Formats: sequence, structure tokens, C-alpha cells
Amino acid sequence: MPLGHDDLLRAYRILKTIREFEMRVSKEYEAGTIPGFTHLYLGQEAVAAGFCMHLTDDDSISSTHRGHGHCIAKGCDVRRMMLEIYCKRDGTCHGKGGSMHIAELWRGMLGANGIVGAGVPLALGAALSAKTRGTDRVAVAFGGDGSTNQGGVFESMNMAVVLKLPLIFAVENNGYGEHTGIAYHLGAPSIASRAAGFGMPASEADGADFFAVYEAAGAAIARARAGGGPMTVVCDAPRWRGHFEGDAQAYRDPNEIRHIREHRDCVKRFRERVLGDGTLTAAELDAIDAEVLRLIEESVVAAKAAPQPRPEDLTSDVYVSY
Amino acid sequence: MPLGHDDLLRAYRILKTIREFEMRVSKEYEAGTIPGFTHLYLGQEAVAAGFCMHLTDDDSISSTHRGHGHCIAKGCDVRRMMLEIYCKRDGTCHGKGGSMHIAELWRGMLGANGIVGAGVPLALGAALSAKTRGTDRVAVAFGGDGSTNQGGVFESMNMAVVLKLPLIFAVENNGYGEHTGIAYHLGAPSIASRAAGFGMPASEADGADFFAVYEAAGAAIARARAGGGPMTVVCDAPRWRGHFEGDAQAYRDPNEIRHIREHRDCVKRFRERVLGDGTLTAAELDAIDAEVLRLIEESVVAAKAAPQPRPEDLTSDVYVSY
Amino acid sequence: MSKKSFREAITEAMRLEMARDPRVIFMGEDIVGGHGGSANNPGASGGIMGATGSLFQQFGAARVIDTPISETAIMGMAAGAALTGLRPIAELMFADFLGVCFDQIYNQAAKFRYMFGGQAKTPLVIRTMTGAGVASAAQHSQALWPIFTHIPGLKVVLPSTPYDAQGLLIQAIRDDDPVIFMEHKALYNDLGEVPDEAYTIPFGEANLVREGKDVTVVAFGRMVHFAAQVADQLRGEIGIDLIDPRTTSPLDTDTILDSVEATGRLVVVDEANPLCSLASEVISVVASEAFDALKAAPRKVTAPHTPVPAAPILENLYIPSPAAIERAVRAVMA
Amino acid sequence: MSKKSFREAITEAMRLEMARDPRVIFMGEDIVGGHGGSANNPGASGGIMGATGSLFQQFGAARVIDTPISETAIMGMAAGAALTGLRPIAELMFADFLGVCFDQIYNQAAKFRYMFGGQAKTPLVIRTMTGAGVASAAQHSQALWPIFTHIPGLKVVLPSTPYDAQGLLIQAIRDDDPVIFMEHKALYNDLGEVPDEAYTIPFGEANLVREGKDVTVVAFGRMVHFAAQVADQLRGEIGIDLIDPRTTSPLDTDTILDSVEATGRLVVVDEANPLCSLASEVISVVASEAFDALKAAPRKVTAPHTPVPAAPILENLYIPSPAAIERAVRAVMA
Ligand SMILES: Cc1ncc(C[n+]2csc(CCOP(=O)(O)OP(=O)(O)O)c2C)c(N)n1
Ligand SMILES: Cc1ncc(C[n+]2csc(CCOP(=O)(O)OP(=O)(O)O)c2C)c(N)n1
Ligand SMILES: [Mg+2]
Ligand SMILES: [Mg+2]
Repeated sequence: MPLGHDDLLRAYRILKTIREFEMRVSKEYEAGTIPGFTHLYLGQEAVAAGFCMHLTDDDSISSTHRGHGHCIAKGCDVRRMMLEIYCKRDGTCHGKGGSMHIAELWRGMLGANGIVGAGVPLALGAALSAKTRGTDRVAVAFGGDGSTNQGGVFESMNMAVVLKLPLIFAVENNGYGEHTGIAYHLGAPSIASRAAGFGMPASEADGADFFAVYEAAGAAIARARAGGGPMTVVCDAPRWRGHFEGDAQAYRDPNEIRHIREHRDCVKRFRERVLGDGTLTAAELDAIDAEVLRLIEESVVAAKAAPQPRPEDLTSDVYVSY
Repeated sequence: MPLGHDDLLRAYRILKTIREFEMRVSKEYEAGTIPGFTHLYLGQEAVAAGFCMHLTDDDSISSTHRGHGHCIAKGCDVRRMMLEIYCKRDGTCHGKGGSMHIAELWRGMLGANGIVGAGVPLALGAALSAKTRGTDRVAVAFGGDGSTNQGGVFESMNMAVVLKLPLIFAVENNGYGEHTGIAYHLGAPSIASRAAGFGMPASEADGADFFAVYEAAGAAIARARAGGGPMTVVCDAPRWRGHFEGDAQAYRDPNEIRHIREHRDCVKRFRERVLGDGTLTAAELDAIDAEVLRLIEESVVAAKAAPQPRPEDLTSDVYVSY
Repeated sequence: MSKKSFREAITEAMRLEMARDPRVIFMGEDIVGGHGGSANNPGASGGIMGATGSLFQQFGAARVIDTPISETAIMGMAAGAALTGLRPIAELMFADFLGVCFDQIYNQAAKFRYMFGGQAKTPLVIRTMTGAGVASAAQHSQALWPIFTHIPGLKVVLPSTPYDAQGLLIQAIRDDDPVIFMEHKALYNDLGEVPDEAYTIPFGEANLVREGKDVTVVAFGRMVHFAAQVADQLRGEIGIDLIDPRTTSPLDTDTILDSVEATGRLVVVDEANPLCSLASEVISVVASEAFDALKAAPRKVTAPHTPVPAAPILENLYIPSPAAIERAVRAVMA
Repeated sequence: MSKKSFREAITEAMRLEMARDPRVIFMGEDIVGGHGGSANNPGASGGIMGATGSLFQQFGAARVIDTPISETAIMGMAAGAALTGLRPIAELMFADFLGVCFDQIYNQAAKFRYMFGGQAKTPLVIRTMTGAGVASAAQHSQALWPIFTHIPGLKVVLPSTPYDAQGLLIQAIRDDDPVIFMEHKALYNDLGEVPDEAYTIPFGEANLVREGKDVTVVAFGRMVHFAAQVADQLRGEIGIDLIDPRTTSPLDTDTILDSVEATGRLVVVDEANPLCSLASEVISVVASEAFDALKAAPRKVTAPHTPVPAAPILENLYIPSPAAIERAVRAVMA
């Protein structure tokens, strides 16, 4: 899976799109134009990108409450995502899901999820589909460090090993479950060693380094595609913002945030590396930057102006038939 | 914790009482005098005995659907247990619990449990009580090999480590969860290694050997009492009967059952050892045998003749007040 | 047509649909049995009710999947498989176990379609054993259908006969929404005439079990038989219009309302606990929508607000009895 | 007396009881916050609603216990602690999460006393956030009290004011049965006069919020305020007897029946989904037990049979509105 020129451009576009999308959502949220509450993926972009670069629309991912990045990396329509975050009629979910439930099923994006850990058994099901049909498709279950303490996640680990399913547990360790640090909530020496105890390989990668994630994810996905069964990949990923927008973060040392923003910025690192080794040019990157910013700007403008759901939408789509 | 003479007599009495109790329940069940369904502890006696010999009424245990042995080892009133199995008014639970829900709370027996794995979080709570009150009490959560695949059990393992609770996970590996072998249902190399992955020590013992269980349990319990936190002890224990009484066991090789009955009979092995090293005499053991048989006989006769619950018992004891 | 037990009718429904549609798969604990056992003969056991081993022999391990005791993973796996193009049947051995996996049912499967703005189809069937009557005590005897019925996005089926079981299960498997299919354990050995070929019974269409002009009796699941017994006993004296809704969600309120319009009297019989139950629901619908037709206060006959006791003598008092139904019928006639 | 918010009243109830009784402990996710964080200051966060950090400062880590995200272990731990002599308060952050831990609540805590033949006391309080109204979508907005109310062995509390919240929570903590204490998230900032010392409000005693002789309106939780608004608007024209049951299990049916005996008309307002709901339950009880008093068909005003939509514009249509309540009141008067 060496990354060609186009791959690198695509990777950068994903990283940058997530970054700018989330920066803008943060700003708009603060301005009070977005309903509900929202959890941003800022700082963790390399994880979603590093995994999804290996996936096609036929592969599935399940996601979390912090799902925007996974959606973008999996190729979801960014304009419709923004419409959804604004709960508008033409959003991905017609305004009925909002930030925490964005899904694009035909693209294999099985939904953000408001229940911690609940996406994992769903990805298990996608992996079962893949195996039952005799395909080489895989499923990736994204989840946070905190989510790895949920019973359903453990059950899924054992089930995936027992049934030898093509499922990758992609753990995003950002060091916190809400306001509680991993040093407190995790009894095991590490998430990876605990996962390995279930009888599957587990690797670790620097989640602020796209290339490291890409490599670790690629190995796990290739193994699963070849029938090797499940694997866990734990990525250390910095969370730039609070648990949700509006979180005062009194539990964090401001230096921690400053440090990760300065030294563990995956977009900046990507840029530096590809410019450093000459695989991409500044002009190429700047062009993407400009396109991304335009896309986000247009998305927000459109979302604000877009029509609301209609009253009759309240009762539609509960069932296929009833 | 060396076993003195009285300890050995007590241990033997427990082993023998469980054995004869279950043999008789099996017989009576086949004769159709016992309502409902029932799961027998036959063959696994050394596990309950080996653990409970270390416990007092102030320590707690949680149990499973296969709970008779745990109850007896924890000191529950055998006559009232038999009454309960017959669902009679003077049974441990006044006939409202039956075989699967026998509890004697004041003795720290927190109940058999019809939901696989569900007793474990309850024992976690007992361990929390012990710690919160500043006592050196401990809790033991009994569970089968199959139960270790339940989410709530995993959650409890992590929780116990995080809160450093005096809880011992006593796993009774009888090789089967209902009709499915552990070679199929367990993805990990072993139950102990998976538990160790949670950040606690895990040991293994021959569950057909009372002395081996006693030693392993003693180490774990002493550690917990001293504030060392949770531990897992996995005991290999043979299941003599089917999953429940009436199970045809087509999934088992008759030789397997024959083999374990001949070579892994914990009562026989106990007898041979204490007679062999001269710590107990045949007369002492025979006396206990006779007493136990009389107790069981009397219990069954009494249970059969005992009065049924009264109609008004149907609606009593739902709440303390309502 | 042939005589089949309720149990056989269910197996037959699965067999017919699995043969027809390769997307139908079946998963659960010990639905095959024997994997990893010393006799090494998967299928030897065929499920705790002995109903499904033959499906494994016929369709193989890729489509009849034994699982560890991990209900959250099972239900989530089934829901995820349904989202990605399969049509899974997942067995929850006892309905009582919903507590360890409810999230995957009501927050996930039931809500996908709505949350995702109509994108999702979740053709998932959860088969589960329910009900009291075999001295299995508080954690293996519950009804729980009011809980499932409360949840938008779920369909809930309560068959009362082998004929209905087969037709409703085939309908459930072909249905594109998540369906909870509740099998009363006291009915498994009931026999009835059942067609050999596939047929479906639509959801939301009640069965008029007996016709009568004096009292409308709505009964669910096993209670249909108790109510029918009472209807037969009272024939000539009191005419009972006995309605078996067959599905509680959707609920065929039209048939119930039409009947009450004619009889003016209503008794609802439900084995579930009384509060926020189907019995309350039916009475509420009738009181709100057929108020003028009602000639007497409607009555419900349900289990008491207690767990299920182990002792058979108490369990018999717990379960609504034909005698209690008769008393209620006479009371509304008074 | 002092002015307190609903949120403060809840914290105060816990504080008073924890100070009074050393057996009372409190556990949940992030109820303290800050453990293991880089600022290393436990209590810095004080719970997702900012309500409980001060309890940690006052009572320490042994009695105010932060947990991993493991609701089954939390609820089971609380139930086991209650069985062994403590009086735990366990927080389930959102009621919507009951799906991952329901077994420990309804098969364990709720059934101990009955299954064990009266041996057990389970003085457990589960505090949980509930309800729609803040655009939190389908998995963070549910009512779900009908499900808890259905279960024998549980008590269910739905406070509507700061005063009631404090008194009912103290009652809950002193109660020897498992209590589900449901806090509506749209009420947290409501202010009210609340005594500074401990007081209790008994369970099963409704509050008569407004008196009137024309229509009985029974409303739950947040809906009490909407109904009161309607009662005030219609004063002079239509007299509304507004009843807030405060607890749904036990349910004060006497007060409701007495009122309907006087008014002959009934409207029930419930934010929960409609099927097998409290609204249905109340109508059913009244239709069965005050049939002769009823002058018109009772009506219910509930959420529709749908999940909670994210869009505020839809959510506002989802939640029963004062306008819808008024329409129902006028309809039963017609
Ligand atoms: C079952 C459940 N419990 C609790 C919550 C509340 N909650 C939402 S996000 C979160 C923290 C999740 O932490 P982690 O998995 O590390 O993800 P992160 O937010 O760090 O990305 C919690 C506790 C929930 N949504 N679902
Ligand atoms: C949550 C739950 N799932 C399934 C069952 C049905 N069941 C009862 S016992 C059992 C097997 C348990 O196996 P194990 O833990 O090894 O205990 P053993 O019977 O071998 O003692 C199963 C699946 C249950 N009671 N509860
Ligand atoms: Mg995290
Ligand atoms: Mg076993």
C-alpha cells in the first residue's frame, strides 16, 4: 500500500477537510447557530484518514458520538453533513439525526452513535455480512479509549475472534472519556495489551501521524481481507477541544492542550513531511486548502439558509411499513 | 491457612453434602417430584468448598444458575434449601425463588442467579461495601466458563481493578456453556490469560482437587483482604451431568463423562488423600457420610410433606412498602 | 396441510425462508449446539428447545451460527448484518434476557431508519421465548411485550397457534423492519393444521377467534386459548367476540373498535404485568375512541404487579385463569 | 427557605442525606471528573451537569465514586452494595442508556426482595436524566418512564419542581426499595422556593397543582408546567383540576379517581411515547374504575409513536404543546 501522488493528495484533502469542518463547526456552535450539542474530532484527523484511505464504499465503518471525522474520511457528502448538523431538511438524515447520528449507508458509513461502544457490535455485523457473502470486505469499528470499558465492546472482541470476522477495532485513545483520564478509567496496563488478551493481535500507532496510522491500519486491514480475522489498532490521538463544545476543561492542564496543538498537529506534520520529502508541493497543498475552505464556507452558508424539515417529517420513516 | 483437623472434617462435610444433595435432587427430579428446571453442581464440589472454606458470614459470594453447591459451601440451611427446591412455603425464599434463586443474605450468600454473568457485578457491589466500610471483608463471584463472555463480567473486571476492590473472580471452567464447548466459545488462549489482560493476577487450579482450589483461593482471598485488589482464579472442574437435568448430552462423548467420573472425582480424591496421609480416619469420614445421608433424606421427606405457599404470598414482598 | 407443533411450525418457517432467500441467516446461543464438545458433532443438540439443529444440517455453519453467551454482541451483530444487506434471525433464548442487550434493540435497530432519515432498512427478526407456566421463576418467565410495544420502530408479534406462528414468522422474515417475535413456551407442543408451503399473515390484522354479540374479549398470546375456553363454556349464555390481535405493534385497533361498537362491552386479557401494559393500552384506545358505544366499565385481567413466583401453586394464581376471565366477563355483563 | 434551581435542589438532597447517613454513597461516570486528567484536580468538573463536584469535596473519594463507562458494572455494583448494607445513589447519565444495564435494574435489583422471599432490602436510588427539549436527538432525549413503571419491584419518581425534587429525592434515598429518580433535563434551571433543611414527600401522593371543576388533567414531569399554563389561560372559562402524580409507581389513582368523579372529564398529558404509556394507564384506570362518572371520552396528549427527532422544529412538534393540551381540554368539554 505505498501512497502514490494522488493518494497523498486525497489523504491531505481528508485531513484538511476534517480540520476546517470542525474549526468552523466550533465557531458556529459558539455563535449559537447550531442546535443541540456536538463533539469535535479536532486533533484526531489522522486516525480517521489513516484507516479510511484503505477502505472502499463496500467496506463498512461504525462510529461514535465524535463522528464527523469518520464521516468525512469515509467520503460522506460534506455539504449534506453540514446541513445535518444544522438539522435541515436536505441534510444527510433529513435533519432527524443531527451531529450525533450522521450516516451514509450506501457508502458503508453505518452511523455516528450516541451510545458509547454501541457502534462496535454493529461493525461486527457488517463484518459478518462480508464473511457470509464470501467477499473480502472488512469493517472498522472506531471507538474511544473510554468506550473500551463497555461490555458490548468486549463481547464483540471475543465474538470476532470466535467467528474469525474481518473486523478491525480502531481505538482512538485521546486520553479522556469525557472528564476522566485514562490513567484512572483503565485498569489494564494498556488498551492494546487488554485487547491482545482476547486472542487477537493488537498494535499501536501514533494517532497524530497520518503515516503511522496508515501503515498500522493497512496491516490490520490487509490481514482481515485475507481471512486472518480481527485485530485491534490503538492510536494515541490528541483531543484539541473539550469533550463537547462548551466544556470548560478544568480537568486539563492548559499546557497539555498547548503542547499537543504545537507538537502533535497531524495536519501540520503531514504538510511538513510531504513538503520535506518533496512528494507534494506547497502549491498543491495550498490549492486543496483553498478548495476546502470554499467548500466549508459554502456548506455553512447553504446550511444556514436551507429549509427546515416539514411538519410531516415528524412521523415519517419510523418504519418501512406499518 | 494450613488445614487443621476440624477444617478437614468441615471441608469433607461440605463436599459430601453437596454431592449427596445433588445426587438426590437428580433422582427426585427424574422421578418428577421437583418443579421447574434445575442445574446440578455434581463434580464441581471442590470449587465451592475450596473457596468458601476461607470465608465467614461477613464475606459475600454471588452465584449462578448452578448454585446449590455455592449455597451449601457458604453454609446455607440445607433443609430450607431443599424446601426451596420443592418451592415450599418454608423454603429459603418461601418458595418464590426455586432452584435458581436461593439466597441467604445474612450469611453473605447473595443469591443464585438466572442471568448468566449477572451475579458478578453484584459481588463487585459487596466488595465495594467491604472497602467503603473499611473492613477486610471480601467478595467472591462464582461464574462458569461461558459466563466469562458476558459484557458485564468484563466491565466488572476493569471496575474492580480501577477501584482496587477485594473481589475474586472464581471461574468454574467445566468445559461447556450449555451445549457448546469452550474450544468454540472462547477466543482467547485461556480464561486466565484474558483476565490477566485486565490488569490483575490470574491463577489456575485443578477444580477437581479440593486442596489445589483451597490453596489458590486462599492466596487470592488473603491478597484481597490485605488490600491488594481483585484477582481471578480459574478452576478446571468437571461437569458430571448435563447442562440441566434432562439434557441428553448428545454433544458429549460418553467416554468424557466416564473419564471424569472415574479420574476427576473430587470427593473420592479428598478421601483418598486424607486417608492416605492419615490426617483423617475412615471412621470419621464414614460418620460424616452417614450424617449427610440422613440430613438429605430428612430434607427430602420434609420437603415433600411441607405446606405450599399461601395464595396471599403471591403479592407479598414485592416492595418493603408501596 | 399437516399437523405440526408450534415448535415445528417455527422451524418450518425458518427452513422455508432460508431455502428461498440466501440472505436469511440465523444466529444465537446453542441454536446448533455441540461445537467444541467432546463428541464433536455440531448440530447434535439443535437448540435448547431442540427446534433448530436440522437447520444447521441443511444450511451449514455459514448461515446457522452458534455464538458465545454475549447477547449484546449477538443483537448488534444481527442489526449490523441487517444494515448491510443480510436478513438475520437472531435468537434471544429467553425474552427475560433483553436486559443485557436492550440497547442494540431499541436504541440501535429500532431507531436506524428514523435517525438516518429513511436511509436504513433493518430486516431483523429477534425470536425469543416468553411467558410463565413452567415453573421457571422470576428471570425465565416474563412477558415483557409491553416494553417492546412501547418502542417506536419495533414490530411485535405474539402468535397463539402453530398456523399463526408459521405465517407470522414468514411475514416477519420478509418484513423490512425489526420484528420481535415472541414465542410462548407453554405453547411449543400445541398441535395444529399448518400448510406445508410458505404463506404469510399480515401484521396488524387481528384474528376473530370466536364471534359473539355480548362482550368483546381481546386476548394476547397464550391467553387466547384461555379466553376461547371461556367463550365456549359460556356459549348460549353470553356471546363473546374473541379477538386475537396477533401483533401488538402494529395493533389492529380497528377490529377491536368495530367489535366494541357492536357489543358495548370489553374485557382485555394479558399475561403481562398490569401497569403500562397492552391491557391498559387497549382499554385506553377503546375508552377514547368508542366511548359512546361502551355500556359498562371495561375490565382487564392481567398478572398482578409482582415478579413471577417459582412455586407452581403461586404461578397458577399469577397467570390469568379462565375462571378470572369468566368473572370479568360476567362483571361487565352485570 | 431559599430560591434554588432544580439542579441545586437535587445536589442539596444528596448533600443532606450523605451528611446524615454515612451509608449513603454516590457513584457514576464523571460525577466527580478530573481523575487522571492532566490538571490532576478531581472534582474540577463535578459531573456533566456540574451538579455534584462539591459532594466529592465534602465527602471524599470513598463515598463519591467516579467510574469507567461501564453501566452494567455500575448498576450491579450499586445493587450489590445496597444488598450488603449501603444506600447507594447511582447515576445513569441519561435514561436512554438503560439499554446497556437494564438487566441489573429489572432482573436483579427490582426482583431481589420477591425472589428471595422477603429477605432483601435494596435501598438503591438510580438518578437519571430524561426527556426531550434540548435538541439532543433520538438517543439522548427519551422519556422511558413507562418501561420502568411496568416493572414490579421498582418505584419511579418524576419530579416537576425544585421543591418536589428535593423532597422526593430525600424520600427516595431513605426508601428501602429501588427507586428510579428521573430528572427532566429541561427543568434543571427552573427556580423555586425550597426549604434548607431535609423534608420528604411521600411516594404515591399526587400534588393538586390547580383546582377546577370541569376537567381533570393529569400531567407528568415537565408536562405539569405546560398543563398549568393552559389551566391559567383557560381560568374563568374552563376549570381545570390539574394533578401531578409525582410518582408513576406507585401511582396515586385515588386522587385521580376522586377528581374525575367530580369533573367527569379527563385529559392525560405525557411526554413519553403513546403505546403502553402512563397516559394509557391512567385512562385505563379511570375507564375501569370511574366509568359511571365519565361524561366524555377521555383523551391523551402524548408524543407520537416515533423516536425523538434532532431538528428543534420537529422536536417542538414531538413534545406535547400547551396548544395541543388546550385542544384536548376543549375537545373533552365539547
Ligand atoms: C453507554 C453510554 N454511557 C455514557 C455515555 C455518555 N458519554 C458520551 S461520550 C462519553 C465519553 C466517551 O469517551 P471515549 O470513548 O474515550 O470517546 P471520546 O469522547 O474521548 O472520543 C460518555 C461517557 C454514552 N453516550 N453512552
Ligand atoms: C444472559 C443469559 N444468557 C443466556 C442464558 C441461558 N443460559 C443459562 S446457563 C447457560 C450456560 C452457562 O455456561 P457457564 O457459564 O459455563 O456455566 P455452567 O452452566 O457451565 O455452569 C446459558 C447460556 C442465561 N441464563 N442468561
Ligand atoms: Mg477518549
Ligand atoms: Mg460451563
